[in-house]
Amino acid sequence: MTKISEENFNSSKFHLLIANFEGPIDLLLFLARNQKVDLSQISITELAEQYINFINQYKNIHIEIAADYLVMAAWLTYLKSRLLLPKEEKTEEHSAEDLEKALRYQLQRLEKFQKISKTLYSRPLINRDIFYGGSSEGLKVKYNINYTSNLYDLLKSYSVILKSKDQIKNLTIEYSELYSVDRAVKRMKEIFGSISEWTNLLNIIPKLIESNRVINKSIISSNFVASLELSKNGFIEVKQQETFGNIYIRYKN
Amino acid sequence: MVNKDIKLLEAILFASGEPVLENDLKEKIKDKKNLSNFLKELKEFYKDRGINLLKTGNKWSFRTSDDLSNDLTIFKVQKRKISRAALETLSIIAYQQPITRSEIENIRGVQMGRGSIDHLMEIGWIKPSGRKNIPGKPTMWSTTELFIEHFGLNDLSDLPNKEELKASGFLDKRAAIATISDLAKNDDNNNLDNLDSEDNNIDDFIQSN
Amino acid sequence: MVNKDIKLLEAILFASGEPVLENDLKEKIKDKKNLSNFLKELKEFYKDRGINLLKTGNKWSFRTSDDLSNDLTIFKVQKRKISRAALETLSIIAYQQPITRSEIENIRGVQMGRGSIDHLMEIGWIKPSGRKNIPGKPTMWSTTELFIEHFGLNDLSDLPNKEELKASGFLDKRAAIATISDLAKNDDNNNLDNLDSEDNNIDDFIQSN
Repeated sequence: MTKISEENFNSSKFHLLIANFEGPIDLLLFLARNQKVDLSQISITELAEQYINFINQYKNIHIEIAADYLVMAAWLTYLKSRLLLPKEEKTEEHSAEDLEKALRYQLQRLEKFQKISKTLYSRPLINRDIFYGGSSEGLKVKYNINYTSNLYDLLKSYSVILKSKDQIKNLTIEYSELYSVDRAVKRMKEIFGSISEWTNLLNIIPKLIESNRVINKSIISSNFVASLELSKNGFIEVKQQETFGNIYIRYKN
Repeated sequence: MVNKDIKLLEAILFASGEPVLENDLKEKIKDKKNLSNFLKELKEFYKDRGINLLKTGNKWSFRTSDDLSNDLTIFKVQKRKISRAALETLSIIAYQQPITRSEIENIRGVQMGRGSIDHLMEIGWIKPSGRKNIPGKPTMWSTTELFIEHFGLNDLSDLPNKEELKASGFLDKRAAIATISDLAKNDDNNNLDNLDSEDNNIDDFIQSN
Repeated sequence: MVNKDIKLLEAILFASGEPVLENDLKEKIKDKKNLSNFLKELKEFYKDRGINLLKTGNKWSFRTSDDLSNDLTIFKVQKRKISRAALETLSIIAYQQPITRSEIENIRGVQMGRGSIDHLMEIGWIKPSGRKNIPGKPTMWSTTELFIEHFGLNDLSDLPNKEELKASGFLDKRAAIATISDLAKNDDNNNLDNLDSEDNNIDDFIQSN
């Protein structure tokens, strides 16, 4: 997770990417910790408010936001309104207080496990903090072959088989948006007649697409290759006066 | 003079270079019924040394001492770092095993990122163990011997803060709302019928399916 | 309390598993001018133990004591993975048993030499189990108890099914080759967040709160 100190939380909150959170509960927990109150005392209405604000403002900056975060925002809005309304009569459903309790429990439980996972991982670990060693030099050693292929290998291997079967069933060849040399040659032949004067190659290639550099590169390079191809066949002439200078072509009579 | 069996144990444990089954040690020595005394003695002897004798699961091994870890980084095997998601998943499995995937999701409040389970299996820390007897018979996951060994635990009851966690009531695999309904039921013991209704209504929201 | 430098020397000599240059040892400790005293002390300490400290040339190492070498044969395991072909064959047998050789070939899409099946039988992971009632009466193959044991399963039904493999990340479609067309597609939004949450590493996480 990104390092965020308490002070710069406000200024930096929109630079936080949702991708840093492991789901809505994790984000809620982060916001809750920021309230610096014991989780068992935390105000769920206030927390809901914070979460909803966060999501709304984030939404304005990045339109793409995972559905679960939005669903949680909607649910919190609903919970907040139920908590604020006068106490309802007993219905079949869970009361707003139950839902509040459940959410609080969920937060506390996740927090426990996040702490535990840190404790666990900070234990001295083999090959990171502590090491096996020893040497059997000077002793008689008999080797037994032990096949170490494990369940992971087995499952991975079976998955590869399943996957390759799936792929054969749905083999689709994608249409490439890149500009091909063939296409450039064909197009250039069509406009031959109009290039009787020396003309900058860049002026006769198709219009570049503003946003896509990869496709643009393919347009330029394919047209360049096409011009070489056509000059080799004696249809056009190509010249360049200096290194990296403009490339000119004209129709050869 | 040091007892010959003790010397043998020392040599075997040293030369094996990895944990040795207690039973295999027993086979090598003469005074078999004293094995655990010998091991206890050895453990004590190496307690404050640069290498320590440790029991993990049913195996014994010499390993370098914890408090030297900063000075031994030369031996560190560079491994891919483990993600936060995988680590949370691991600790949930460790404390709540055996546990199904959707129970893990109950606790983490999010669908499992692809990669956690298979990554943990690849390291060799978890394994499938049995299926839960509910519709769909989902696989349950447990930790392995290798997990115990790598984390230097005697056994699973040796997990840090396990008792405390249990006492606090957070070792519960159900969706949060299900735990609340239980409390509510204890309060005013009505509708005893659907004690295990962990599905339906609010979970759909909380779990972000 | 044992001197920290002595502990460190002990751990390094142990973890290295082979003789270490005296100069390399010197580099690692604080109180460098006392190195030879420390080594002398260690040598004395281990004199009558199952492992002894030895100097050969200008290198130091722990070795198992000479007087044990006669009665001691250590069994070490040589770790080996089975071939990819054998593993594929095994996984098909595990999931689809009992199954004939030609059915396995159909699934794998290649003809098999005798090798894989023989090898798997030799290890003891598969066994013939009956014959299929079709012309030629081919042998059918199944997995053994030893297979279940080796792969840490309780039961064959522990093997995750296709859906579970998918959910656990095994069937992830990682593009084998990112094509130029893929690059072109991604180029449109190349400056948006390319943070992959699975890659967040835990060390950051540990520091973060």
